[in-house]
Amino acid sequence: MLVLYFARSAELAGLRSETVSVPRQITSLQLWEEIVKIHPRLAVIRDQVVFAVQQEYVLLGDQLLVLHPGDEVAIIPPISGG
Amino acid sequence: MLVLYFARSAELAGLRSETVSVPRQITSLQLWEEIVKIHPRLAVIRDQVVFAVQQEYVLLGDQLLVLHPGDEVAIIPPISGG
Amino acid sequence: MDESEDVPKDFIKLKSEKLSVEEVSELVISPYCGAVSLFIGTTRNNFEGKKVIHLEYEAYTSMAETEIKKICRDVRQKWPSVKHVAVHHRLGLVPITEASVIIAVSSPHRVESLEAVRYCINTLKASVPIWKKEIYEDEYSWKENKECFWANSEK
Amino acid sequence: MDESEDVPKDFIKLKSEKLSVEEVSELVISPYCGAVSLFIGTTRNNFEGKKVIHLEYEAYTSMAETEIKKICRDVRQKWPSVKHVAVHHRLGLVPITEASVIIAVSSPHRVESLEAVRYCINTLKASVPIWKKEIYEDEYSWKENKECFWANSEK
Repeated sequence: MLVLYFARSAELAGLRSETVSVPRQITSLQLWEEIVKIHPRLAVIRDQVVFAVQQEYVLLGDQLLVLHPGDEVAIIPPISGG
Repeated sequence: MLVLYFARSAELAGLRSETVSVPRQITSLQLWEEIVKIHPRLAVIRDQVVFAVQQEYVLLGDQLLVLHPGDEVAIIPPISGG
Repeated sequence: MDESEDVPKDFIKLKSEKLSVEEVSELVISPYCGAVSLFIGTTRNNFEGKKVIHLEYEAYTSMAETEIKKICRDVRQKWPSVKHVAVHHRLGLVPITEASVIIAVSSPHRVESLEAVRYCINTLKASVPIWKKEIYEDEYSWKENKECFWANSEK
Repeated sequence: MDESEDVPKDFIKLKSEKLSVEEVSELVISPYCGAVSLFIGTTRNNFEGKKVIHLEYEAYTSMAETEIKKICRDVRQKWPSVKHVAVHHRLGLVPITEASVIIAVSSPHRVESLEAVRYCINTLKASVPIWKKEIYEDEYSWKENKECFWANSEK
């Protein structure tokens, strides 16, 4: 699946997007842990991010995600628009 | 003193301003009655107007006005600005 | 960044030329402010279904300016963080969709400017000696703001 | 005066060029509306006294547009008389005093447009994936809207 990084998370990960393969079914927290394995520096914003899975906000927790190839997951640090 | 007519009151009185001489001390209601004597058609808006005496709103009633030569009194129909 | 040279100002103008939202918003913008709220009153093409051709405004200009100045003073008492206030009102003929009034308020944060601009238009409608004549196809009528405390007729 | 041809529209744009209050207000003006309310978010020159050089905005653009569209839909549910809604947000560098967001709402009467424009900016700050980097003289910081429910850090 495609992982997008924004703002602070892009800085910590050092890139804006990449393709990552994960099990088709995984909780949002497990998904976060997989991503932190790839980019350990992301750990520092653990309690400040949410996911956007197919452009829907998903908290890090035990919510089960069913991911399909080509799905889009974004790391969403606290927003500051407007 | 100078009497100014606006909007509906100017239409009823048929003019925009005129000089009127009245006793130096007069209640706002008596002042109104003096003006209606000059322009009887104004009577129809009796319960819908206030005065602006030296640019301060004054209701028609028993409030005593102390008028000086050159003072400005305006007839103020219901406003509709904005 | 000496905020003192950005002294709070009131911009009050009654004029018969077309109003400009660009001009009014530029007047209140400040480097110390993160928010500008505006209200524009425009001419509608109907009143309760009756076709309106255009509006005509008349003012007791000197007193109107004084009353608007009072509103600005009240705004600054209620919302001390407000920076600039601008009130432009158009007189004479105002065609459909054109603006009869534009109010703009700037402040560091949005809450004050949003509340102040609403206060300004509400109070203006209640206390500023300006009159609106609504011209229909075959007649006209002098309008009366419901905010006007001495407008007790049903019209 | 067939109001049906003036179908309610949403105007949503994220762009890096300078925003124009004239353009945004023109978008929402309607002959059926007597009121247009606008909010402009501008870049301030300081944050708690610290000198700000400029701001930089970044967005998850496709999702941001979707979230703004949802806000417009909510506005129409809450205020059915609202006619047009426009939300323009600037991305990239935004210098001091320039606009990062302009929101405009038109409606027949002012109450709905005033309430709707406040709802729009409040909700945008809580739900639209846009990020603001504040650049100071010697450092920068990623800001966090207090409206953002997952911003629990003190920063």
